[in-house]
Amino acid sequence: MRGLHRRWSREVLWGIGLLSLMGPTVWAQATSAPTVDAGDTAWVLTASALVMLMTAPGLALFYGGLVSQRNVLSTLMHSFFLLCLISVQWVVLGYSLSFGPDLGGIIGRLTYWGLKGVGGEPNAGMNVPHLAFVMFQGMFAVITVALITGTFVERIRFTAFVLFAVMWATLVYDPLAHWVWGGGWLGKLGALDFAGGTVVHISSGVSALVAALVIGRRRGYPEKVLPPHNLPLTILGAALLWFGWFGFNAGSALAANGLAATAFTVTHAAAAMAGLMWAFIEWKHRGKPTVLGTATGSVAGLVAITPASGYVSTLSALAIGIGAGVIGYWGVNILKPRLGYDDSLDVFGVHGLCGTWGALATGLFASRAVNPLGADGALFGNPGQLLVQLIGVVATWVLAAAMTFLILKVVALVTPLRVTEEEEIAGLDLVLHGEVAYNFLSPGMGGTAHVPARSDAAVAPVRAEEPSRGG
Amino acid sequence: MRGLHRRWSREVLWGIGLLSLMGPTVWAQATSAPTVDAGDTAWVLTASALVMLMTAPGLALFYGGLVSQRNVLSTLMHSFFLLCLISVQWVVLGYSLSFGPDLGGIIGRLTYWGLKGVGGEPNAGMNVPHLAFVMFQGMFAVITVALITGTFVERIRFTAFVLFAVMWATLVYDPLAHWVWGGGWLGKLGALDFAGGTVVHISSGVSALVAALVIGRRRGYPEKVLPPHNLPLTILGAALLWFGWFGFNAGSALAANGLAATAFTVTHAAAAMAGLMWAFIEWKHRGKPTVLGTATGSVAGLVAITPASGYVSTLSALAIGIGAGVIGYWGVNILKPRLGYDDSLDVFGVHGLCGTWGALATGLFASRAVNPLGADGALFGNPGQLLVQLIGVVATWVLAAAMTFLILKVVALVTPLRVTEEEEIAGLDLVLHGEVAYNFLSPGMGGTAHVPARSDAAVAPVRAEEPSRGG
Amino acid sequence: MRGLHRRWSREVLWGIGLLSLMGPTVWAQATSAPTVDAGDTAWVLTASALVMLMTAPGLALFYGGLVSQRNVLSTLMHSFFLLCLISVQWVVLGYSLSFGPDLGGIIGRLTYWGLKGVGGEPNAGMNVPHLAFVMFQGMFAVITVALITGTFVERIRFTAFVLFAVMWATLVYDPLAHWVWGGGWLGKLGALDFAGGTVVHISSGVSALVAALVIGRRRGYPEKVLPPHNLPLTILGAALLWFGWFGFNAGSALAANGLAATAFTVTHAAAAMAGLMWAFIEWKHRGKPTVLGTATGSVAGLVAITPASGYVSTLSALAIGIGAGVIGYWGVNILKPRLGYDDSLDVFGVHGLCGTWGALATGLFASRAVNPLGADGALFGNPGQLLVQLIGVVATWVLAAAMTFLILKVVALVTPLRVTEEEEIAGLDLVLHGEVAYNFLSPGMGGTAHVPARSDAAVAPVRAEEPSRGG
Amino acid sequence: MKKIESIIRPHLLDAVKNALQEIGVMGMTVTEVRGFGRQKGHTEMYRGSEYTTDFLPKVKIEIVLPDELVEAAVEVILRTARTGRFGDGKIFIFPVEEAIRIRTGERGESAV
Amino acid sequence: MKKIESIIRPHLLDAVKNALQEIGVMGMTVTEVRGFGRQKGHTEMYRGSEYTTDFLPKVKIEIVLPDELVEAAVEVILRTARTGRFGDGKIFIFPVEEAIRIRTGERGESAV
Amino acid sequence: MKKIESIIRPHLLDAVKNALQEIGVMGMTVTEVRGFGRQKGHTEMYRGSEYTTDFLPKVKIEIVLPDELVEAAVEVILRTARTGRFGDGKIFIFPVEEAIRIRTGERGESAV
Ligand SMILES: Nc1ncnc2c1ncn2[C@@H]1O[C@H](COP(=O)(O)OP(=O)(O)O)[C@@H](O)[C@H]1O
Ligand SMILES: Nc1ncnc2c1ncn2[C@@H]1O[C@H](COP(=O)(O)OP(=O)(O)O)[C@@H](O)[C@H]1O
Ligand SMILES: Nc1ncnc2c1ncn2[C@@H]1O[C@H](COP(=O)(O)OP(=O)(O)O)[C@@H](O)[C@H]1O
Repeated sequence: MRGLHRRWSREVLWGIGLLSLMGPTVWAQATSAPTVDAGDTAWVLTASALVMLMTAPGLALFYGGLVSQRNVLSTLMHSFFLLCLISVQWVVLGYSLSFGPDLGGIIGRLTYWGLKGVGGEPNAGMNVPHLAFVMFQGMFAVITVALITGTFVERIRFTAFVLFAVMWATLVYDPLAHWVWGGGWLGKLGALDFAGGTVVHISSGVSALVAALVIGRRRGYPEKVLPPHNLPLTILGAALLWFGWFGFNAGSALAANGLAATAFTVTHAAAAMAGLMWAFIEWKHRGKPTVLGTATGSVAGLVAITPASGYVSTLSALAIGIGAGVIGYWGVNILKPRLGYDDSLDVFGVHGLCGTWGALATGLFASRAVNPLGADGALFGNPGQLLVQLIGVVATWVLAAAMTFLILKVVALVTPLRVTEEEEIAGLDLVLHGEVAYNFLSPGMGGTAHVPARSDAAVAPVRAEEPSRGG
Repeated sequence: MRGLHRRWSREVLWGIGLLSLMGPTVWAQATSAPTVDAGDTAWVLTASALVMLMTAPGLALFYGGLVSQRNVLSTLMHSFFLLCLISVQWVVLGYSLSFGPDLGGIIGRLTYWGLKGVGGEPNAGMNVPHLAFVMFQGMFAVITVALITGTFVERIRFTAFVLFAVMWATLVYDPLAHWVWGGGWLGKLGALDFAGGTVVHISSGVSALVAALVIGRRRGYPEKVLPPHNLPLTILGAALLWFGWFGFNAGSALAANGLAATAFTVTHAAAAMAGLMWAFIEWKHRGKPTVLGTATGSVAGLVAITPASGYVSTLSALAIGIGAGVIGYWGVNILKPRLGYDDSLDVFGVHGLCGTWGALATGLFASRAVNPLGADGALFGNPGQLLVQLIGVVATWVLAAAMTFLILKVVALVTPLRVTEEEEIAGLDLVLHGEVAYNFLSPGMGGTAHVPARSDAAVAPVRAEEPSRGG
Repeated sequence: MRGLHRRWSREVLWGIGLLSLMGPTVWAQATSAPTVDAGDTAWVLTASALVMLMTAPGLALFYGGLVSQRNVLSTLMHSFFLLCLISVQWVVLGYSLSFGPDLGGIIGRLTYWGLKGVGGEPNAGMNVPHLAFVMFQGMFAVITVALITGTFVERIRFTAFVLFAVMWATLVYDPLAHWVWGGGWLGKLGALDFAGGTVVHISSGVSALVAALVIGRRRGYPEKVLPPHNLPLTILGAALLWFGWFGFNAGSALAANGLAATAFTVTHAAAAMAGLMWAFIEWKHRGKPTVLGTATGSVAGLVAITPASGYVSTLSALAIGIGAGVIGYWGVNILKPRLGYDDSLDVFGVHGLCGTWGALATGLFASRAVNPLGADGALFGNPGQLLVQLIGVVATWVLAAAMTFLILKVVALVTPLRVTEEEEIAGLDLVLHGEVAYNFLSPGMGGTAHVPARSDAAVAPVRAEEPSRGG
Repeated sequence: MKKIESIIRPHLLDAVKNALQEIGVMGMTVTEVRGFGRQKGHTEMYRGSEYTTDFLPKVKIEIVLPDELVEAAVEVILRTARTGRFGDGKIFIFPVEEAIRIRTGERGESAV
Repeated sequence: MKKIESIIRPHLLDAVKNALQEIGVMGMTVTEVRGFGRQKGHTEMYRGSEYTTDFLPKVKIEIVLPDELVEAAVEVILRTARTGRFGDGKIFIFPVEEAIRIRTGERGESAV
Repeated sequence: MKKIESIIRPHLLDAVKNALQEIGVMGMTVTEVRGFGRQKGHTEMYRGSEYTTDFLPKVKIEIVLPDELVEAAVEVILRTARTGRFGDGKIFIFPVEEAIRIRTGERGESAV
């Protein structure tokens, strides 16, 4: 396995480089036979938990607050169920496909299926246990699939969603992670993606666009869709995303060192700047700064800084944040209405476009002065890096778009993708899950409980609100 | 104190064992005179904060969303107030009872009352400050008591609750923690409980069952109880529980090492698998997978893996998760309705039964290949371990059931356990706390504020909604 | 820069002192040329993320739940927008003003503007990267400004708020942080403020009082203001504040060591004790313990222990918590109604008064037995420390009060501070941000969406609910 | 045809509905309302403030029904909604000029 | 003057309102209600419990209008609120004795 | 007996209620409603979308009272609920056939 984790070993080398400047007292982290360092492990475990938090409750609430009241549970279910589903896929299969021994630069071998032989020993080239690396990476797989769900909320059938998710994780995420981070061809090419601009954000954002086109608009879109039902939930979700993103980006140093602190700082700066930017554009353009706009802007900034977070300075991060605010606002407020697709929660505008901006911006702003083992970008005298970044972007767009299209077509052969119009009116919570999110009514108006006796356990399928009984 | 913390010293030894395989460069963690290691300390402090988060807001919201609107604050109050109450009990008394110098294998001496003489120096046999250990353990005490409250929400009087909580913490939790982890007889017997399957989950779950029987059903149960009033809060709570559980289980390694990474991984795998399992059973059995079911399933998985989390492989964790999904579903959906007790939020079904399953499963799936200082389970050639686990389970059931019964009977002598039927209709929030959770009404319908002048500070007790004035 | 960070270097020395007691095996942390320690860095990064979480979602929700439904978004916006705004101010300017090379004991030089030359290398006298220190401190700046907003919710105009925030951060927070922690005169005087009793809590609390007086009461206060609209959000926020406060106080050790564990413990103990205390006072004084009271009490305890958290024992922390419960309760329930100012969410009562209590209590309870490099307080034979603390308190009160008054007067010259009475009735969410927090209505009653075509992008300013059209 | 509007205690709605159903009332419309009357309101406490509200949660039932069912329905409500304490609520009876079922366009008594 | 009260399906409110506006109805008042009738309720599942509710979300429209507009309004509602399935709702017509506009004090038909 | 239904601005409810109480109105029932009329609605913005709503929050007061109190009550409402701007609302008066107090079974004017 040695030599596969090109990106990670870079950072280790960087550590050694720095350490050698500091004299011999700090040799502990730089031994060639890697050992588990408690500090690095503490940080990577913490970061893994933080990235888990991003999916649920972070993203779940960010999305859940934006849909209408009758679909909030089905939206939360997307994220929560994926946390279960993709985590199992990951430990059984996904990790090995992504980070198993390389097979032609394309995919990993199944050596590690079921995490066989993966334990507490240090991972190759790192000072953290192999399993800590597995978990950290697994949380990325989970959230990437979850991000896509924002595009098809309020209409997708649950069966179709489950099939899509498993196939997408296996056929898009795992290969892509291998290409960039697992020893595959993109990483070998020198494409910089510190924490997942291509692997996570472009892939999910572009797939979301394709899914929006294949699955189609919500009934009544755009004139008759309902406004967000609970913005405080959305703001809570956005803040948790920001919080978790420190794990996402600074955790990607895979060590608790200066690089992690750099990534932490530029992440925070870009998020803050992009949030401000979005709010100010709204203020000028439409008369008022909105809370949702500010939160959306900060997420756009977090997306854009992700690939760059280990390679750029704070001032560059501010510039990247400004770009993210402008590009995200344009994508969500101008481009989407003009083209008319119903990417319901703006996955493409925020993750696809700003992820692309971030990947290219890495080719502009990267600097060896920040990270000696990264590369210089175009603004620091190395325009070639921008080209490499462009190749990475294009490859990701193509893979994500083509495979998402294919997967959805295959799923559609097995099961319908959408609920019926009547079900859409009744709401997915009741129709698909038999649950209602809020019961704020007076007692007596909210239904009568009965606990099913044993015999009627195999109960008739629940009726939706709208359909009447026959006859 | 040396030698008392049997379980902890095992892990330290394990560290030494592994380290010796890795050559002399990693001696730092293995010195016999323990020192504070910054990495381990960072992890244990983080884990302590995570476990705190499990109680409030985690469990508070998980429970709070499930009750009816008029009781949500009283339910939140249970968790939040316990965070205050048991924390004070812990630093004053509880820690010493649990982890003070052993008295006959039964209880700790009061040497450490008020944390006298407990400071920043390393705890015996560990690389973390004594106070870090105190805090980590204290958060366990808090959440264990808080777990029980799910059984008697919507009807218990606050005074009774407070008395019960203090007595239970002192007479059940502290001794039990001592038996298993503090140098008591169960630990000496070789019972494996990595992070609290017996101490936390069986004890709270069994106590909840007894409390449900002693306190009795809610008025109108099961036909007329109200449905959950706010499921998004519950899902948020469940996700925070999962997040915090990384601290609970992986923190129980008390170090940031390979063992912590193992515990982290199996925790995540079991939770994910059990959530999936519960959803699929529902899907088959009742026609739809629910969000609440998926969340409940993942909590069941977290419970079951808790005692095993330092001793089993990832594949075993998946098996434990499957078992937790099946057993939890059966307990909540089949057993409870059949027996008819009103364990309102399923503390027994989720924590009691799945905790028992986890404790026994540890005796099946434990493997020295995972943790050389644990033990092999029945499936790895050592059926005796299963017997030891069974003894631990039985002892915990007996202690928890008998003491809970006794404590409640004693409390009932002093003060009524339940509110009146009229108060139950009006809701505990208003009756016990004089507060209303939500004010979504138009201005003017929500009451008129007046700030009490000094003289009427000793205001007449607040009237409940339902009771009319006399005459 | 060496020598400026008086407080931090103290802790480092303390580490050395302790370590020397423990023999030569632990020399790694004690080298005089500081190096980045992974464990310390893991903890400081984690702590930085935790403090970020305190502002949003923590404080945002704590405050947001307490206002009326029509103002919840504007209240969330205060915190979320400040997270963006002050973070940018901090990296561009604020850090350098606070911690740049000292200029006469008053302010830092602009050496570090835009974080030029600040990177992953260890910060002077510490084992963590300079940027980690920058981020940790930056989160303090953010939350301090955010705390103030509780005083003027439901009536302040957004433009005035933005101007006030930038000026206050620059003219109050940054100098004060410099005085106490950045090498300024107060730190040199020997004033103890471990984690921000003066810098954060007194400064925000006193400024809130002044702002309440300058901006004036809400329309109808006190008789006609609306009750809190969503207490579960507030409890969630309070719990997140508590959680994040572990980062705030224990992170202020800037290392993962015994001192951090001490700070963690006393923080927890004081919060728990103060929450209990507040609840019991309510119970006696008004007949019922409230959830909001318990939560408010625990925040009061967290405030009070903040300056003392690195210097006192657990028993002292309990005493400080008792004091915080009493003083906070008195400030909020007795003093405020009597004086009649509308500090809407009790920033002065909770942060101003309890912060003052904490700063003075540090002068009482501090003990070298706890932290050999702190000081002894009056109760440990050194009454002089109380005097020094008093000087710190008075200086902070004067700076905060005078500058807040001035800043508000200047802002008022540029733009009105308050919305009109009609806008106050309609609610700030709709009037200032064009958003509505909750849409729980039936479909059809919640409005019709239309996506603005390009030409009407420059839409007419949104009308408020109440005003009718002309004619 | 008449319309009965009855204000009752929320937790008795279920019992009232079931009893009405038994005497042949086939439909009704229910609204959450707040009532002000002889029944005393309650007091809430939030930090230093006390809020007293005179508006208490009630449920309003509206039933349009043939004249001959009116007295029976009134009886049923009086029986099932009564606790004997202040705040039990009211029954009001109004004239109805026409009733139409939207689904079929039927008019008059057959529409309800 | 008459008052029309109509119970309809919530998602059709917008269509009904627009159509009414076209025939000159200038104002109305809308309330969220729960309806019980021939339309079957639904079942919810929470862990081991099932909840069946007979009260379904409906919207009640109230319009006070001059006698001569009544039939036209009824027509419009019948047309726009009908799906043909159980649960489409009702139209009830009531006599009105007086209508007053608060802003101006105007009385009678000019007030609505 | 008559029933007064009045649609008013929510924030004036308290003032109206207090004034009514002074002239001897002993009870009333209040409902949250949405009103459509001459008063213009507002616009909300969520990312790229704008939502305009014509339904504005109002409060409906229902009072059943003896004939002789009607004019006084109307006067009070006109006085306390008026701002002079569009959207102040309406007062409608309806005939009542019977009123019954559930607690006692009393009928007629003594029941209200
Ligand atoms: N005059 C009235 N007009 C309309 N509703 C009324 C009137 N009086 C009472 N109500 C309604 O009836 C409810 C109960 O009345 P209340 O006077 O409290 O007790 P009781 O039913 O015992 O007379 C009130 O909460 C209110 O909703
Ligand atoms: N007698 C009645 N009085 C008042 N409202 C009624 C009555 N009958 C039905 N409704 C209202 O009309 C709605 C629709 O009635 P329902 O019987 O379900 O179907 P349909 O409209 O097809 O007859 C009910 O949900 C209820 O709100
Ligand atoms: N014809 C009507 N029938 C029932 N309610 C009406 C009618 N016209 C107006 N309303 C109610 O009165 C409220 C105020 O009416 P509006 O026309 O906006 O202003 P104004 O009261 O100044 O005439 C509306 O929001 C609506 O609730």
